[in-house]
Amino acid sequence: MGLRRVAIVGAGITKFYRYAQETPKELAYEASKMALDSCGMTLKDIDCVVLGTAPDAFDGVHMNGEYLIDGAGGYKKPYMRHYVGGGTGVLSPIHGWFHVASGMFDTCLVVAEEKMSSAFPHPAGAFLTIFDHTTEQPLFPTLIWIFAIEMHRFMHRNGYTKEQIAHVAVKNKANALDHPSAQLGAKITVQDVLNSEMMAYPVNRLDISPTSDGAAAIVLAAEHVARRVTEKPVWIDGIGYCLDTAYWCNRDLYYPDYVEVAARQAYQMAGIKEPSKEIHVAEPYDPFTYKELHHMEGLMLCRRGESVKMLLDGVTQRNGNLPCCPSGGALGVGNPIAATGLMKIIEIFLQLRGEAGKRQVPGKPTCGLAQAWGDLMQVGTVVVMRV
Amino acid sequence: MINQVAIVGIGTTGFRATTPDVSYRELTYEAAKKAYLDCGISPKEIGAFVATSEDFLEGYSISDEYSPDQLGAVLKPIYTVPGDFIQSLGSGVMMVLSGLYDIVVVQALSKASNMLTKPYMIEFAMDPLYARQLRELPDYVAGLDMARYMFDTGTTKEDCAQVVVKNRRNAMFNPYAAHGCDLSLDYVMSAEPVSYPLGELDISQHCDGAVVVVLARGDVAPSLTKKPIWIRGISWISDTPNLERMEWGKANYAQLAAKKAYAMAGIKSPRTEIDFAEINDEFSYKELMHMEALGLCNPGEARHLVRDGFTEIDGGLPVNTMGGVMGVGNAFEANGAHLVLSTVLQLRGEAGRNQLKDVHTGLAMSWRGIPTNTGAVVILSN
Amino acid sequence: MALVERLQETTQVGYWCGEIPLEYIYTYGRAGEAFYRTLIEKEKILGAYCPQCDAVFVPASIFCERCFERIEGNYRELDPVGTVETFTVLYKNLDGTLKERPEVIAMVRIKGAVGGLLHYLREVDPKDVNIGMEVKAVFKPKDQREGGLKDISHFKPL
Amino acid sequence: MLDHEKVLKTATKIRLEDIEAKRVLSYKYKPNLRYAWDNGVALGRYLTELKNGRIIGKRCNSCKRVLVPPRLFCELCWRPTDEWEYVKDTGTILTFVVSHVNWDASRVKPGQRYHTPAVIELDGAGKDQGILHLIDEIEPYDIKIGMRVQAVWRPPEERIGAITDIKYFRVIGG
Repeated sequence: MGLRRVAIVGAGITKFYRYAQETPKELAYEASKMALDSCGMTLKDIDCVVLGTAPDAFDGVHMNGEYLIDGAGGYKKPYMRHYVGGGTGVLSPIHGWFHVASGMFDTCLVVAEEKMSSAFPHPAGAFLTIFDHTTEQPLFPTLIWIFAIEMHRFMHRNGYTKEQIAHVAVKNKANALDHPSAQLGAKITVQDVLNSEMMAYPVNRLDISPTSDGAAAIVLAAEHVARRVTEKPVWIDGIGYCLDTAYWCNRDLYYPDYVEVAARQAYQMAGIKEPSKEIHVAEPYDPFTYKELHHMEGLMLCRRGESVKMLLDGVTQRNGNLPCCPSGGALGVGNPIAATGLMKIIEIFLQLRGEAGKRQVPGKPTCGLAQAWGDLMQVGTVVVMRV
Repeated sequence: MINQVAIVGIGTTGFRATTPDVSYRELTYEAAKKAYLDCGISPKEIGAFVATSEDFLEGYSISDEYSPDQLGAVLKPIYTVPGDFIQSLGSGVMMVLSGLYDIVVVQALSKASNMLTKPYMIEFAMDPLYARQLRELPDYVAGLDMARYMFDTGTTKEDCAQVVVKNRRNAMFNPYAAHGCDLSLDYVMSAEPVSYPLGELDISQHCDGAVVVVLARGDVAPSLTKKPIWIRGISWISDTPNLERMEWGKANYAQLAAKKAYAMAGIKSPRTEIDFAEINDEFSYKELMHMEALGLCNPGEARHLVRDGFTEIDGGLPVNTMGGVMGVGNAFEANGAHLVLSTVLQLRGEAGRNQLKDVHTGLAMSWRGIPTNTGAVVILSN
Repeated sequence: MALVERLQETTQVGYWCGEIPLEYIYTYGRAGEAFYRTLIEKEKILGAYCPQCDAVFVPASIFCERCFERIEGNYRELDPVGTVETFTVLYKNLDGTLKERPEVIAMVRIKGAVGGLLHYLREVDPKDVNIGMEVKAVFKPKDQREGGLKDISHFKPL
Repeated sequence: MLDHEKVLKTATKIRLEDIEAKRVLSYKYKPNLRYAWDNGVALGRYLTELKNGRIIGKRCNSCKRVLVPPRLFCELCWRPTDEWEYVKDTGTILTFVVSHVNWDASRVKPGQRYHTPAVIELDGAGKDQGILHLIDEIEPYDIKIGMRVQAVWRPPEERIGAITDIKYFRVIGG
């Protein structure tokens, strides 16, 4: 198609905490500065900035994108925010890709930030107002409800059990022990998950990612700049994103069409025909345990109804044939919504460069994928990267 | 940028102070339907969509959820830009330029009448560490800015009032405008003070409405419309978000954005090459400040131009010919949308009684309102 | 028309009321914490010096927004005096009601710094306020300070 | 390569108690965010009919669904919808939850019933065409996917034209 090639050339990330003292601006700065330093760039080298942050209700600032301008390096620059709920983190490099691929800019700083701990009585309260204000909010729904609703349908249609799904938490929290940003890395067992507090059947406490404060950032560059600033550019070869209808009760929730549609766009652009073979390492979005499996099926990394088998066979372990969430994922590293998606992009960036340290998957992967999901179970965002 | 991206279709519900008969979904649906009809396309032919919204204006968290249905964008590429419509338009332009899509749709909506606590919402945008803690009506930020602008340029309250008179009169013959009114200068001048020098009528009133724009790649555009409106330059810039450190009385965001947009459009002398401008006049003085920042006149000159009638429809540099934000109404993030709409109507020759003669290049410019220092500029040609 | 059906009578018009029921507790971050601790304990205004831009920025920040260099710790304690960069006379409250007495709000640029604070200007007739006027901060009594902008009661002419 | 030491320095871990004890300074703020959203044509009729004790949808003759809540356009076919049509107040549980938490993440108090929201496919609406509502009059953990349910309405004088005019759905079989 003759598209301009765009590479990720640098990355930065903060530590994730339940409560961080830093302001949203400071978190955004720490990640942005680290990303620039990592590729020897300064703000002068950056042509434009894009920012991803999910609802304003977390940071607690109306027009949060405006508030974050200075922290994200947007001072006197073309600066634009975008969002698609929980899918925002992986949308961020996509929006950045458009900036550079359009030819309007050669470099783009991509920043994602979320400080959830400012919101009271609990950050989860912000999710009440994601539902339709007239037909759903009067029932006082919570985010956990919709996850539990989707998980239950997913289990019901596929015949999966809670024990099987709990293995995702065991794997990801263990992986997170090796991630410097991680909030919840731990050695746990399936029994720990099943014995943890029941939140909303079928969801237990350890099926859920935590609320977190954190930020992440990457630097994108057009090919001629990328080759100059790094020996190991990681190319964005495929992007895909879409939203399903907001009438979420009018769909069968057992299968994420929205992920499949987004994945097909990305695969087509990247020329991928057999994703399960051509993708060497993946970071599907795992805010809840079942979500990793749900998304693997949507990403066509396995056939429908076979994700649990892959998990139990160890295929998605770091040393398996198709490692999933080697970072530790949202379940282990933490889940500052938009920053989580970008954390996953960064993990693939590091894996493909062979710089993931203790988390490095074997076999010199050359093609990886990150994906996020959001809103009322309706968003799919997918990025395929190669070295 | 020549013949690369064009506006091939535009649809609007028009703007009114309230719209109690339709939901926000129905409002956007109507604008989308008209936009698609305008260029004879169906949603199937659209490659991607950009919606525009801010959570607390809509009353939702992650309000992007509610963007696809009304646009025919279910399971299609769509995301939301929480910014001004002209920023979303920029996002759409980049999508087309990237080569990934031939046709991209950009939407913005206002249901300002549904927001019952607007001053509190604007206060909520201020830095919680500093200025927000005063707990005062946020209009004082415009009062501070206006006072400094007047101090620096010698502009008077009367000059600013003349902007209000002009724009609200222009809106009277814009069927899409909510706040057309024939006011006398004295009437505007004698309005109650809100935050001196800012008076009640120096502040635009709100409105509801939706605009949907269809963009197409240059080679596709002629097959979709007889009147493509070409995007020749587009830029958006954010200056410091810190009120404590901003340059008061200046619109640096507009100046920098215009500079980039002119460069893209190959415009060297904006005064002669721009035929007319539809620019943010959310507060009366902002029109004057923005004219100067955009290089349409010298600093301190705008007040003379408005007093001399130079910015009237029949003047040498018509500004806000369809009423601007003052006359059409303050639609928050959709302000850029109705300013672009007005520009497109003029360039297509569809501006009715307000039609300018022999115009080829227009400029639309938006500002994101208090407490921001963000603005966007787009230059359009027929 | 786009909509196949429309409301035909005023009595059919309806709306649904709701709110976003959240509260917030904002921490001040590393620089904000230092800024307000200095304000409470020393009655000084904390700025941060950026060597690259050769300027002291107020309020203090851990980074320079202009060049993005880290300036955390390069703090300067400045006297709480400055000049009126611009001012306004505010007649209305946040809830739209009229103030009993109009309130002057000024942008006070702190002496020797880029930036300053937005605050009340009192102990002066609004008619006598002018841009460029020198002012100083009046602090609340120490035992009433909570760590916020209103630990400064107001500014007054020097 | 991420430098572990550098990452650790990016953020400072605190606890809520640090804020409460004022070891860490903070600012408390309650925003005032109130709205009156216009119902418009489709939702307005839906609420009016709920007040009458009926559930109304709008049919799309292209995809053959009856859309509940009704809309003037079908979001999938992207065309104007066709006839108004009442659907039954009985249906089938597509999926459900037994929630031990409230909307603000506080826990349901001992002795109180867990929340049991469900997606209910209404009879007459079409396959997978559900609405969100609550199930009651059954032990939470006895609920099963596929159970048949019926709306329990508030008495006419208590109805206000809201989704809560249906108190909940009760199990009637399956």
